Amino acid sequence: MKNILEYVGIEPDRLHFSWISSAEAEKFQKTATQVCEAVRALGPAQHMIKDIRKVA
Amino acid sequence: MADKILAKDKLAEFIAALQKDKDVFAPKLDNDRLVWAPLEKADDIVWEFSNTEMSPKDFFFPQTECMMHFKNDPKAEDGMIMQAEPELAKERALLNIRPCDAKAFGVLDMIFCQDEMTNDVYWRDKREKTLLIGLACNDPCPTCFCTTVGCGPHNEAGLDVLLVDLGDKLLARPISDKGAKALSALPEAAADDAAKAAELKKAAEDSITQGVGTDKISGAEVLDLFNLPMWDRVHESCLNCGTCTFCCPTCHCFDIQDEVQGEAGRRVRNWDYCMSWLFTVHGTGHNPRHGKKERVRQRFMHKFKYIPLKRGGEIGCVGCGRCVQLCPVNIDVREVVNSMNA
Amino acid sequence: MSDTSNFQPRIAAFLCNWCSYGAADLAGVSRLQYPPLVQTIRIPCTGRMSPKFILQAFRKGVDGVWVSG
Amino acid sequence: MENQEVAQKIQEVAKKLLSEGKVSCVIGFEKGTVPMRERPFFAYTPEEAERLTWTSFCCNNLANFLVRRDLGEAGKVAVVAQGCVSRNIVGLIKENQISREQVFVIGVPSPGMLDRRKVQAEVGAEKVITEVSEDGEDLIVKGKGFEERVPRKKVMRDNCYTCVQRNPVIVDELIGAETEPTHGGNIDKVSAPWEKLQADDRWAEFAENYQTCIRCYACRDACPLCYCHVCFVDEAQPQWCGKTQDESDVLTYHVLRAFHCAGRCTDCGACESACPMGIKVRRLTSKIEKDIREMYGYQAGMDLESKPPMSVYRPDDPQEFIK
Repeated sequence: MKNILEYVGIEPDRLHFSWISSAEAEKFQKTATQVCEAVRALGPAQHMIKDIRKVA
Repeated sequence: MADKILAKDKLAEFIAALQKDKDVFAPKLDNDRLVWAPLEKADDIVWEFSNTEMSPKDFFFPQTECMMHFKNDPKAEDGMIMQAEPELAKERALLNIRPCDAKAFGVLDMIFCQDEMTNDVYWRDKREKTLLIGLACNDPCPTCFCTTVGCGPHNEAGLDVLLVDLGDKLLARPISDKGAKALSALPEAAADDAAKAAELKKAAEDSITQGVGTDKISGAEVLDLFNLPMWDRVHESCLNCGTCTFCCPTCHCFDIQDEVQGEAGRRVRNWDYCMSWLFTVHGTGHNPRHGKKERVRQRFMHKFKYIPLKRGGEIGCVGCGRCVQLCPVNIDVREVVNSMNA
Repeated sequence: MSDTSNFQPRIAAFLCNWCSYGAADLAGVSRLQYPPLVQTIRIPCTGRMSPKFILQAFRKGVDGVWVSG
Repeated sequence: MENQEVAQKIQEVAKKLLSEGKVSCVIGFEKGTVPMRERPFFAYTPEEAERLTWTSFCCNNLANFLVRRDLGEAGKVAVVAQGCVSRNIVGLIKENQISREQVFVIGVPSPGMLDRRKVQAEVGAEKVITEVSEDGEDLIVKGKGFEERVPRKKVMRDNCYTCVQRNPVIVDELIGAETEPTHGGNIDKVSAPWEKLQADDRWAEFAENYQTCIRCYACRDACPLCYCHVCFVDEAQPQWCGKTQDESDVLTYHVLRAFHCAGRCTDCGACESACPMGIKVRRLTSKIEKDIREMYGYQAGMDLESKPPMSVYRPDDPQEFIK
């Protein structure tokens, strides 16, 4: 899925996958921060959004 | 109303006059595909063409059309109240529309605007504000069969003006008052121009050799046609895609959807097609047209039996041949109708 | 892209009930701080995840999607 | 073997199968009513089998009709299959949609099917073609006031040019001799120009490619993989994909349909041939084919034994994308 979205022009850093066990609270905190930073760096999403206000 | 003459070197003036208060559209070649596009100047007009790939019905009945909008908030004072969409702001003219497509609008007028109760404001608004300037077909395609379904390459029904290409000039025949007004500045045609146009008409009509027979269909009982054994075979190769309905100038079914996003809400209608399983499925899960056979039968029965039955004999097909050309499995409407008529 | 310093992205996080959702819970109990931009959707198992969910999230206007098992 | 000879042989085999009662129906092609439009045909009797033909314009995937009809009632069915169609039959067997015993495969090495749009472009978009016949490596295209010879190579379908398996992979009766397996094209090159672009440009190209889509779903309905009883675009609760012509709705459909074909697509090109608007549908599916091949070393439908990568877990599956 990541490959195909990247192929059509959605930045790969918008989609993240991870494995975290229920005991790994710290890894969760770390990953959550990383994901947020990665998406923040990309700026707002532009594509694939259905905005009926714009087309209406 | 007398025929007029429009010399091709006077076209620029004619188009400019139209453009004063109208948006003008005409068929245009785009990457080997003939599509409808805004016309900027007379030199861009294509004169030699069979017909556009898709029918121009989306000028009046867009594939997706917003019908009304509302504020999606039941508590707000103006919430959940439908607000009308603005009407078409500027008049339009469709130049070089083929007679078959214009006739199709006439058929759809009968369906969209039947009486006070059945009066589609979206369709009517756009129809009233559009001038149809037709271009007669002098060289019909092998897939055309208009002459056998009550239409023809020089058919005038539905048009405001019919143009006939006479080489360096066009015979312009006013058909409606609106059309006469648009042609008022032009000189009258000589008798031999009209005679030449009549000759071209005869030649074009004669060149259509393949067609459909509908004489027996009109006399037959609905149920007898409905139960014909031929339906068991016709549908076999059908994919149940929407190609035939979407390219068809007279197919007019739609599906209404409400869409919301936060506070914004709108009601849209989209083209729908009777070939689809979803078209008839009920909320219970029951589907009265559950198989391919039922769906394929519906399309042909609708055009060639139900519409004529309800609309005074008018056939719901204009013989443009688009479905013959585009069907991915080449289900040929001419073959199907002829076996219905057998 | 425009000014990214003030940009607060919206992120849909699909978390497995038994793994990451538990981790998120534990992070909360342990008072570990993480950005408030992540909007958690609990799914019964990562096996419930479907590409439809990802596309739907993007269609509804999120800026990022995070799937965690 | 020339196509006319193949057609003759197909008729012979079909007649024999039908008259001996070995199959109830033979699915093949018959001549269409328009040039370059051979169409699927279902022969139930030896007489009907005489209508079967074989040309370079047999562009539908007949495996499609195996899964869309109730084979339980029909008994055994014979189907004319070149490389890609036989691979799709294998795929359907692997996905438990049909059983091997229900199908009699009349295998035909593919001559490489031709693209009617390319032929039209070759003689000129405005010209009306009334007759097309084949003469060895050339096509003879006739219309009002013109006759042209067009080399087959020039007008081959894109997917046939990049084909890697022209010979059928399962066969009950082979017609003609096996040919070279490939046509020399490289499928990886289809997606290559896009892969080089930046994200925004890719999106722009992607949106432009599907801009003319009218959502008739011919690509889905022509595809032997798309046999779901209810397609995700037809689901209403929740509605995954809106019904409008909005860019996001159209593209959601195409992305997700392509993704559903991951590891299953045999690049038969039926979607592209079916599309009434001539959209290059393979721009998405070929990329997925390439990714699956590179990540899992798998090509769909090549044999009955190997497991489809999207439905099994192996410890060595690529997982670099997971943190």
